[in-house]
Amino acid sequence: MNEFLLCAAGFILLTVAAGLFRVLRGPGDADRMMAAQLLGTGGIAALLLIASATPVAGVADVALGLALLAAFASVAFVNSVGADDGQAREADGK
Amino acid sequence: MSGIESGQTPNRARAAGFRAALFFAFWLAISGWKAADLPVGLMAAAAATWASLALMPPTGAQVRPRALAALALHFLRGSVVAGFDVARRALGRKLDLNPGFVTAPLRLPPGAARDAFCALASLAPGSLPVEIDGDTVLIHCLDIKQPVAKNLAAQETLFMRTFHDE
Amino acid sequence: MSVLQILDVGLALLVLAVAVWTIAAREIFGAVVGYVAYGLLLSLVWIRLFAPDVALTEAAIGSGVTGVLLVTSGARLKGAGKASAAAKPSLSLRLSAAALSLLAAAALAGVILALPDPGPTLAPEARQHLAATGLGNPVTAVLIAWRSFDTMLEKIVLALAVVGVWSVASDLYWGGAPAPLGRANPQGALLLLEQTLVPLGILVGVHIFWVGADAPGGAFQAGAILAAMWMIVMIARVSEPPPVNSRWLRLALVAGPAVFIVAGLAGLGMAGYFFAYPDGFAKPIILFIEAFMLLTIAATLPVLVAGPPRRSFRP
Amino acid sequence: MSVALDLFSIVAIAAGAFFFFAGSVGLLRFPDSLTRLHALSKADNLGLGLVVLGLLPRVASLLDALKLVAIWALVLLSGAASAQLIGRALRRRGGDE
Repeated sequence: MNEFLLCAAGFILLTVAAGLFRVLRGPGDADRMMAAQLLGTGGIAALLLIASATPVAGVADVALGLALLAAFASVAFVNSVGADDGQAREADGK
Repeated sequence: MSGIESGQTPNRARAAGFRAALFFAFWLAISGWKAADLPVGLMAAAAATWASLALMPPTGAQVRPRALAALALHFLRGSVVAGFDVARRALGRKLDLNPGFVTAPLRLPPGAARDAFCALASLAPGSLPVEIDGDTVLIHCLDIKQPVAKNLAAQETLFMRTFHDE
Repeated sequence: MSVLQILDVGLALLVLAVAVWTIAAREIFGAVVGYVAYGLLLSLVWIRLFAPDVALTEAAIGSGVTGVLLVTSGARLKGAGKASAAAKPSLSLRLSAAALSLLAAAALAGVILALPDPGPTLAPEARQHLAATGLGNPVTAVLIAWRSFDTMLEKIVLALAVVGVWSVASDLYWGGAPAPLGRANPQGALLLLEQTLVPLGILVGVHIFWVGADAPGGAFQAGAILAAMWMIVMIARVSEPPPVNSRWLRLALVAGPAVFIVAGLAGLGMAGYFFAYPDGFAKPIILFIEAFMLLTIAATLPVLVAGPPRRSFRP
Repeated sequence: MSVALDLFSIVAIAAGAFFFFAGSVGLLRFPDSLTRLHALSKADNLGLGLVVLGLLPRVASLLDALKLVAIWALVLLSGAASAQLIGRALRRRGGDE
């Protein structure tokens, strides 16, 4: 059973790594962001699977932290693109 | 938002109690129920309740538990269908896509409830709300031949039945 | 090779590939996303190395504070990128930089290959004396009991970093507030995220702080999570970065190191030397110090992200 | 009983892995950013949900099970919100990709 869990973790990592190919290709920054998001979800899945096969204390808390912060990079991305619309730059001292 | 001004205190107290109970339950789920940890859990739940009340003032909306269960079931089923839908389109020999935008009216007033509904709608098959303009929502669809607007209206009815004002 | 070994080798190769990509990427934003992905994979690696404390730090810092910092700066640099791209360094400069990097890498490889096997370790000793601290997590014991001086100095470094960032401010704005983190009119999805994540994040943060005494976790990881929660409130424009001369902010920034120093001095008075914890009181004192460190870390990291003051004190 | 539970775990986790695969294929094959966003937000949330479902019979206590479900719920919330955020950012730039 443990072998199966590890294989599943490896397979999921492999597929999301293939998705990371989007990071290389883009074409847009949004696509790159999506690849990071995909890796986040897949990474949590792989983490839980590995932890179930090779018990380490506290893995659930690591996964909890990752899940809690999963949207942060996307939030920062959306917040910063088109910041030159003028609204966020109001106080840039210009 | 409506309903805050009238009878604020009892509403607020009830909302605070309800949320504190929810947050304490979440604490128990992530931290366990050892007696020595409970005071810390209560303090954490109090802090979370304070933050929640500050960030999302209570509106006096009520939750119907049975309707909530129905809503949860509906969206779980929806997200399974959505997953299969994407898998079928992605793995087919020829990409079966007919993407486009659809606008749909929203009956929910602006506010937390509407935001939550849009988040749920983004899990539904083939639809992704991208922009809210006044009382209409712009939805990106994988297949514009699907009755996306009709489904959305049905989901909204379900949602409004679950969270209703007094 | 067993399945586990194949997985480990694959993970290591993946981390290396992402690292190479991050360095070689021509697009700033590609490199930033590569680095975020790299951090995520690293926390998987730390779990495989049975170091959940480090994995938790990597997860909390990497996807929270550094993620936001890098993505934001990446987008800003991209906006300003055209001008800097023209000033490409000369060939000789680039060659010498490459030679220096190669030298550093070779030196590191040499040191690692020359390490004795098994490596020198104090781990058994740490485990043996763990009971004296009343703690269950040896990492926390090392950080706050046995190497407390180092940990205190680290927190002072954090305070110095804030001083460094603030000192970039122009005189005109001194005492004022940094620029808002977010854009005006945040959209519904961001508000929803902020309204639901922040209370849950407080619960997770307190939990990770509290279990840190006996299990993986602790003040730094919890502080990083709470810092991320404060940041998302500021990105949603529900609150603004406080002015740098706010008394509360400054108290929060120095509380951790100050309490640490006071505890050290108290040890000098009560048990004979600096940072000695009286018998039987080690655990409560350590938790007391950690609580203030949590506050300081949660306040410091967002202040570093917000940057120097850009708005005058009284507009 | 344990064989049945193992079988359940295997089926659920394999299904979860399948949806991760489908999501990645969608991310690589779909023609424009907004449709790729659908592939991302729908397939991998379901994939993680199925992996969590498959791991539930293997946990030591009810507590650990609740924690796994909490992790999935947080990912679901983050995924739904960031899909909308990225979707609007793409729309705002006029779907130039």
